[in-house]
Parts: sequence; C-alpha cells; structure tokens
Amino acid sequence: MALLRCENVTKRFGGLVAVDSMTFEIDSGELMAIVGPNGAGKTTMFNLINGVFPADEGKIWFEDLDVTNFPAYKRAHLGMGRTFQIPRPFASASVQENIAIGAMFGSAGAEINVERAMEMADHYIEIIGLKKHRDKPAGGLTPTEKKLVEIARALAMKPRLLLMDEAMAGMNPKDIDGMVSFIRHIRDTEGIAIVSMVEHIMRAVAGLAERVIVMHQGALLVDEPTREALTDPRVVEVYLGHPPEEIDAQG
Amino acid sequence: MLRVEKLESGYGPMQVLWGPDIEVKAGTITSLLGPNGAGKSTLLWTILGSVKTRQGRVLYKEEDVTHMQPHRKVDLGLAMVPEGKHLFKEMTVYENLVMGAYRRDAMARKEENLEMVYSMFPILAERQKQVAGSLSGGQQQMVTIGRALMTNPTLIMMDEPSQGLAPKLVMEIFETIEKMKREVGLTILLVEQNAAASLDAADYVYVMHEGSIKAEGTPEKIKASDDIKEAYLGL
Amino acid sequence: MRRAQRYYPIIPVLVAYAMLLGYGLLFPGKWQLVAQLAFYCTLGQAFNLFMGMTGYVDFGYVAFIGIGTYGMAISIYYLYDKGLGLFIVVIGFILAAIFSTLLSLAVGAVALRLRGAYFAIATIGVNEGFRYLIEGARIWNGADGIIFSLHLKKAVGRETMMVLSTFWADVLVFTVAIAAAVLTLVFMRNKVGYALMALRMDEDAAKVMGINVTKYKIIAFITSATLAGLLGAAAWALKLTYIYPVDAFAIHYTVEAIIIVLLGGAGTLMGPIVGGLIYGVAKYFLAIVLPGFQLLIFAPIIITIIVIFPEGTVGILKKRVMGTALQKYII
Amino acid sequence: MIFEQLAGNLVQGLVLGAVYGMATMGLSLIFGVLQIVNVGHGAFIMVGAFTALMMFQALGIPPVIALPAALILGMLLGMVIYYAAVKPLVSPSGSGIRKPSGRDAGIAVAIFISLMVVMRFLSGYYKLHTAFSIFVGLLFLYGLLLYVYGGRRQEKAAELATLLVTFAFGVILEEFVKQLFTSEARGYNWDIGKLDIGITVLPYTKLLAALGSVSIAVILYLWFNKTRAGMAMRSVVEDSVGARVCGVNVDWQYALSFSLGIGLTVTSGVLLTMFIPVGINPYMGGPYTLKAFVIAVLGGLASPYGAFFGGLVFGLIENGSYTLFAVIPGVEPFALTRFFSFLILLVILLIRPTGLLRAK
Repeated sequence: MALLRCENVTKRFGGLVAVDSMTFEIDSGELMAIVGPNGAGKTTMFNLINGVFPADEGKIWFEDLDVTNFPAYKRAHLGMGRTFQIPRPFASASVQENIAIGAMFGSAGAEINVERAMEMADHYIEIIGLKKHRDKPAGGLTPTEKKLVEIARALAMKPRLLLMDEAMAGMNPKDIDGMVSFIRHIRDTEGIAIVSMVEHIMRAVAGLAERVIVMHQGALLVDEPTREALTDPRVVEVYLGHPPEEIDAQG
Repeated sequence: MLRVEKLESGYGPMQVLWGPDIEVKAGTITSLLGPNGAGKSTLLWTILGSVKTRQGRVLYKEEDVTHMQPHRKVDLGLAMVPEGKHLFKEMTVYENLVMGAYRRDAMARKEENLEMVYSMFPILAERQKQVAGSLSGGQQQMVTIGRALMTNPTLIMMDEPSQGLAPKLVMEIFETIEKMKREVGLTILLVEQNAAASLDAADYVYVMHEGSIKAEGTPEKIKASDDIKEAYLGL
Repeated sequence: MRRAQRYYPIIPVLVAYAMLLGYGLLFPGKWQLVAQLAFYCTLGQAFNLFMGMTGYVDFGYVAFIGIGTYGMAISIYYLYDKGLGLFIVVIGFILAAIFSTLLSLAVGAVALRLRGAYFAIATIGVNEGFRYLIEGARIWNGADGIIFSLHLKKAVGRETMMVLSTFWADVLVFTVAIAAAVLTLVFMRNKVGYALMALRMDEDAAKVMGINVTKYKIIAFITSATLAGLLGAAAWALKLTYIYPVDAFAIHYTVEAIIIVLLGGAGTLMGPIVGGLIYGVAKYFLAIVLPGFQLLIFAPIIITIIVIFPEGTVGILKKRVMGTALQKYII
Repeated sequence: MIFEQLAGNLVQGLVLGAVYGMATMGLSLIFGVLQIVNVGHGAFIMVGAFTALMMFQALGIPPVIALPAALILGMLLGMVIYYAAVKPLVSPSGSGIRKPSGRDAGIAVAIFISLMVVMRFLSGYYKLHTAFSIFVGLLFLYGLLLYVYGGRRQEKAAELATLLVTFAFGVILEEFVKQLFTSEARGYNWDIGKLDIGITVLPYTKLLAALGSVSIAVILYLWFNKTRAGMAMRSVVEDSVGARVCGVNVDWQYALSFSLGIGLTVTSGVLLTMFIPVGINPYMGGPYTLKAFVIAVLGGLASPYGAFFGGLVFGLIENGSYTLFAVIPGVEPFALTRFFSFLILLVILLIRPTGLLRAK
C-alpha cells in the first residue's frame, strides 16, 4: 500500500499551469527526491501535497484516505510534516517552544499536553545537538541552526511523511554530506518516508535518494530509481546537460 | 577599480560584516566564495549602498563612495544582478530591459546596449514582446543579466547567478560571464555557491566566513590549498 | 509544583486589582475615578485577548460593547413588568453574552478567513455597519435609542437601582477584568496560547504544523467579544440606563482600547492593567485641565509607541526582569 | 416612465461613481506600492473638504480652482507623515545598535520642558491654547525620539504597525481640525446652474466634479504608462529590489507614492464637496473610509484603475439601493444604504478578497 498517492494533480495560477497532471506514489519509509530547475513546479507540488492550497484537478490519497479537500492542518494531523526552503521557525519563541509546538499539534497532538510536549522537545533538541540554545529565541540562530530547529519541529510532529523543501540549499559540499547522513539516520530511526526537494545539487540527490522524480515545466518527466533517473537521456537532455560525475563516484 | 576597506554592516542588532578587505581589479573576474550565511550577499548590498555601512570605506575608481545612495552608484557604472532574479514579471522583456536604462546616462546609450544584449542573448530579441513572468527560469536569468548590462556598467556584481537553474544551464551562465569580461570588457565581482565552476572562471578569489575574509589568492592557490578547501569550501 | 508555578503571573494582576478596589472602598470620594480606571483596564484586558495574542487589530471592537449594552437594555426594557426583580439583570448579562457572541460569530465567519490588511478592512466597518442597521431598519427604536431608567426603577425599586448603578455595576466591571486576565493566562499556558503564538509569528508555518489557525483565532475572537459584551452590559447599560446607537458604536472606544493595549504592551498579561491605569489617570487629569483634547494628545503617543517602543511598558519591563527572580511573575 | 427613472438613476449613479472612484485611487495607490492600508483615509478626504470650504468662504475661490492647492497640501501632508512615521517602520534608518541611555531621555525631557516654557511664553502674545502647545511639544519630542532611536523593525512585518499609525494620523487630523473649526457641520453654496438632460437634472457642479475625477484618472493612467517617472513607480510596485538595481531611487519612490496617494485623497475631498457641499465636519471621513474600502475591494485593493471602476460600480449600487430602500415603508433609507454598503464589503471579502473586477 502506498503511503501517498497522487493522481493527475493539476494546479493553475491564472493562465500558467504550475503543476500539470502529476501522478506518482510514495511508499512508507522511502527516501525520495524531487528534482528540477526553478519554476518547474516543485514547491507548488509540495504545497498541493500538504494542502497549503487545494489542487484544481486530480486526487490525493494518504494511507488510502482521500485527502484532496483536506486543509493543511488536517493533513498534518494525519502525519505530513514539512520544512520550508527558507527556514521559518517562530522567531521570538525559544527553540524548545518551537519544537514543542510541533509536538503539541502534530499527528499525536490530541494526547499531548504542554508539559509532555516540552519533554518531547528536549528529546529532539538532543538529536539535533542544539542543547545549549534550548532557551534562546529561534530568530537569533544561524541559518543552519534554524534549519535544524525546523527539522526537529517537523519530527516532533511524528510524521509518517516528511516533505523537505531544499534542505540543503546554500550548504557547502561537506555540510551537504553531513545533512544527507542525518536525513538517512532520521529515516532509519523514525521510520518515516522522506521526500526531499532539491534544485540542482546532484551530490545530494545521488547520496540521499533511492528514487527520483524529475519535474519539467510542471509535468513529470521521469520517475525512476536514482541511478536510472540521473542517466536517463531525457533528463540529461532537458536538465543535466551531462550525466553527473557523482553517480560514478558513488555507484 | 573597486576597493573595500574594513567594511562593517548588518541588519538591526545583528552585525554581519566584520571588516573584510577586498580589491577588484579592472577587467577581471573576482570570485567571492564561502558557506551560506558568510555575509557574501550582505557585502554586495553594502557595496551598492542599500545596506548601510557602519564602519570602513568603499572606494570605486579611487573615489570614496561609502555613503553614496544606490541610484547614484548605478550612475557611476556599478551594476548588480541580485539573487533570485527580481525582474518585473508583468512587464514585457523589452520593458524590463528599458527599465535597466532608467538613469539618464544609460538612456543615452539605450540603443547600443540593447543591441549588445540581444546579440549576447538572441532568444531575448525573439521574445521581446513577451511578458517576463512567462519565460523559463534560464531566460529570466538572461533578462536580469541583460537588464544589468543596460545600466551601462563598468563593474557588475553578480549574486548567485546560477542558483535554481538546471545543471545544464549553469555552464551557459558561466560562459556568459566570461564572455562579458572578454567581449564587453566588464569587471565582475561574482558570488557563487558553485565553488568548482566559480574557481574555474575567476582571476582572483576571496574566501569569506562569518563576515570576514579567511583566505585569498589566485584560483590555483586556493585549489592547491587543501586546508582552505576542507575548512570553508568543503570541496 | 511546577504546574502551579506557571500560573504565578496572575498574582501581580490580582494584587493590582485588589489595590485598586481597596483604594476605591477606602476613599469613597474616589470611587468614580476607580470605576473609570477599572473600565479602561477591563477594556484593555478584553481587547488584548484578541489583538495581543493574535496580532490582528479589530477596528470594529466597540460593536461588541455596544451590542452587549443593548442586551442588558432589552432585558430591562421588555421584562421590567414581569415581576422578575433583580433577575432581569442576570437575564441582561446572559443576553449581552449571547448577543456579542452571535455578532462575533457572524463577523468572525467572514473576517477571520482574511489576513492582515483585509482583516482590518472587514472589521473597520462593523461598528458603523451595525449602527446603521439599527438606525436604518428601526430596530430597538432605531436612532432614538432605549431609555430604561424608569423601567429599571420599577423592576427593582429605587434604592436597589441606585446601589446597582453606582456600586455593583463597577464591581461587576472588576469581575469581568479579572475573568479576562485569568482567561488570558490560561490561554497562554495551554495549547491555545502556543497555537496563537505560532500563528501570530508565522501563520503559514503554523498551518503546516497542524494548527487549525481559524479555530484558534475564533476562540480568541469570541472570548474577547463576549467579555466586551459583558463589559458593555455592566459599565454602560447598568450605569447609564440609556443607550443610543450613535454612542454605543462610536469608534473612539476602539481607539482607547488600542492606546491602552499599546501603552501597556500587546500580548502581555500585565500590559492592559498598566496601560489602563496610565491612560485612565492621564485622561482624568487632562479632562480637568484640558477638556476635549485627550485624543489630540494621545494619538501622537500611539505613534510614538508604535514607532519607537513597540514592546510597550510591560514588554520593556519583561526584558529587564529576564533572568531575575521576578521573571516568573511578569509576562 | 420607469425606464426614464432607471436611466436617470444610471446617470446620477455614474456621475457619483466617478467621484467615488477618484476618492479611492489614493488608497489603492498607497496599498499597491507600500502594502499599507491607510485606515485614516476618510480623515484626508475631510481635510480636502475643509480646504475647499475655507478657500470658497474666505477667499471666494471656486472649488475647481482649489484642486491644485489641495493636491499640494495633501502631498506635503503625505511627505511629512511618510518621513515621520511610515519610513521608520518599513525601513528603519536607525543604527539599531544605539542603546537607550539615561542621558538621551534626560535631553528629551529637558527639550520638552523648555519647549513647553517657550510655548507658554508665546501663548501670552498669540493666545495659543495650552493643549495646542502640548501637542506641538509632543510632536517635537517625537521627532527627537525618532532621531535617537530611528524606529524599530516590527516582529510581524510592519503591517499591524502601519495600520495603527495611519489610524492614529486620521485621529490627529480629525481632532486638530475639530480644535480649529469646532465639530459643527458646515456647508457652502456654489451655484452655477443646472443641466437638464430630460431623464434627470444635474447641477453643473456635480458634472464638473465628475469630469474632474475622470480627467485626473486619465492623467494618472498616462503618467503611469507613458512617462519615465511613472514607469519607475510601476517598477517599484512589481519588484523593489529589481528597481533598485536599475538605479531607481526606491526610497524616494516610496515617499513619492505615499505622498501622491495622500494628495489624491485630499484632492478628492474637494471634488466630493462639489458633489455634496453640506455636512462638512471633522468626523465626516468615517463613512468615506468605509465606502473607499468597499470600492477598493471591488476593484482589487492594489490597483488604482480598478479602484476607479469599482467607484463607478459602487456609485450605481448606492444610487440604486437608496431608491429601492426609499419605497420600503418604516425604514431609514439613508442609514440602510450605508448598512448595505457594509454588507457588500463583507460579501466581496467572503467570495473574492482580491477584487471582483480583476482578471486574476
């Protein structure tokens, strides 16, 4: 059974078709990447999946439940987590409060009171290694720390599907490798499916994803295991220009 | 051409730049490398003047322009290609380019510059009547670069010109940058995430970290130094 | 133990109100002033519950006070001869609460879907719109208003009426203030508060965190509106025993509410009390020295606070006591 | 007969609507460029109405001639407000590193007190009201504080703050005018004849007001689309960062558009008095704020031309609904029409907050 299933999902803005009849599935515990240039409709696709705005056409199922018309918060309750391209922690709340908010309103939110949420937050602060910043306002952290807080906040929601928007944008190759192994670690320990959206960091795609979806002008170009996707002639043609070296290096 | 001395600036209570020194020689590509949050973009905006300088000086063509307003600097031939495109999405390609020639001096040379932009990016000539927002990502980037060329610049500062582009377009952008140096004779100050490509294109490199310069030298020197690559570039 | 500690900040609030009440009781000549101050504190406390906690400004807030006043007025005006005695006042409060809740539901259903500027636009006409509905459709005597002092006298007797409108009405205002303060703290310390904090800072991020932002906004909006309705019933209807639509929906009470909350510090528990006292005392003396000039002097102060001291008095105080023993008492 | 009355209503509605549209363009311009809703909108219309009234009564200048004066007055007012309170919110100029010190506060208080003393002294000669002195003192104090602190960046954008600031400026204007002219309603009588077009009768003043509104709208349109300065303002609306790197002085464009928006609003106050030359009082702006919001939302908040067409539509609606309510017995058609416009606002906001008349 697929965790998430999208069928002919389409979204238009005015005359522009941002997402054009996308059909794909995501399985539980899978590590997947969505790849494509800026403006290919990746962020819109994310917003459609977690319900920031509704799709114009098509259907979305989450664990065989039709969530097409669910608002964002209900989808979050079902187990969809999300991080943003530019991290958006609640700036004047402390790191602990930020993460606790995730726990309070996430998929297990109904049973979790404020005290319990704070304890859970401490656990995740431990995981991301920001213990010394626990009581600081999140707005004062460095971009990378904000990113970690946001990931912890999403994890505290106990999601079954985590959507990460450009988790590695602007990082140098070393930090990318660190983030890749961190994400893999999360997947293994928390057992959740992670969809990461990556613009053009082939190093991250190759290291991270088991499967890749390439989007081009709002439509699905290929949906294949990573190696095949990155050497697919269509992908090379419209997107890569030449097959990435990292594939050979890591393959 | 451009010299930055002990520049300090930031936003509100947060100081970002801690006194970097930089020199950009005429007719070269100078590349600024470093991790996210190192203050590279802030440095460019401070040089342009839209982020206020708190300490230090900016010298352009041997003239102190530290506290000059951004639009006055555009008059002097200092252009900028901002990160994330920032073109006028509801105007046509042509109108976008004409906006680049907004200052009077640039307006006088509008036709020549327009021709130069169209010869550099023939696709823009074809699409000049089209609304800029409907172009593809790569074409939008061309409009932004073209618009900067329309300001009749002598020095162009480029902030992440390849960001968000398909890998196959990244090489094209770098070719364009080299062409701008070779054929138009522009001086370029380049901020790039793509360290490898940037090192190949540059004549001189500065490595920034936490708001100050940690290393500088020719690309060969930087490439040769494993310490720098390991510590700041992660190559 | 830790749980109890989290509610410590209510102590200074209770102390402040107790001192104010005590001052009024000990110096009977000052009761008018104390009642006036209590009104402003309550206005601020109730307004803060929505504006301070959500970051939205409801420019039509006075409509809830007005409709609450009508609730009490109607109860007395139509039920005075039914032999219910003081019970009509109780019914009045119930009506006030129901009316203001219903109006807030109607307004909230439209306005709370909107954000920022659009929310402001939707609310700024509420008081005017409602006033013109009452006048235009001649509801409840239309523009002629309801004058019910005789009805109240007949229902409860002259003596009771006097005590009711000069003393118990003010005590009820105090009660509403304390209720508002307690509710504010309870919200802050529970999920509601965290949800409101999240949506105040970043509504989009809050949504994808699983926060039903509309629900929490409505909770704060209705609570705040209902308190305003009760305030109107106690402070206006019972004290004045008449009501005209032109007064009941006058926008300058919204201005006062904004001033009080900003002076004290939006989103803080103590803020409305501090703001209410500063504003009340200043207005009291200005009314003696310079009648008619209060708004001309307070409006520049609003601007000064917004531009230069956006945290307000208590906001600044909060920063000062950070890390000291006082920290757990002041929020 | 019915047809004639309908046609008459249509003409009256359009003439009124043109003025309404003009009265909303300033609001939309400011929102379009700065994303600020001028909550004090009506107060600026009131200023325009008083300008027309004063010039007519004191100097005998007909309102049409008073238009440029009102525009200049409004633009000056706009500039002052922009630099005093809007700019410190949208782009704080303060270094932000200066800590408030006791000395700063001391100087501020000292200057305030000495200013009060000077004003007290002056009031002996000029019969200044004490409250006015305090008001002036407060303004100076504010200027000083602004100089020392330079404004603060707000936590949640500047939206809430700008709403409150424009609201407060509306209150200041109302109270200030009240002190000058008392709150009694005034009016003037500028009679230059009527035009009978068969289906309805229109005074020339109303026609002039409508024509003036249309011409101003057309000039604004041409200025935006055909001139270099207009293009610069458009570029700021579309992308301020892009405009800046093109060499547009973005800060000045912000100031200019705010000032122009206020100028247009004050000017529209003059036009409105040509339409309704009575009931001019300090608090007359409130209903116009509400109407302007309805109109702006009809036409899409950020578009001045949308606002103009919204005004035409609203003029028709208002005229029609008044005629309709007048035949219902037992109601106040005037008040009910105002309630109706509020209802329209809510309905539009509910179904399409970005404007009914915009394509997207």
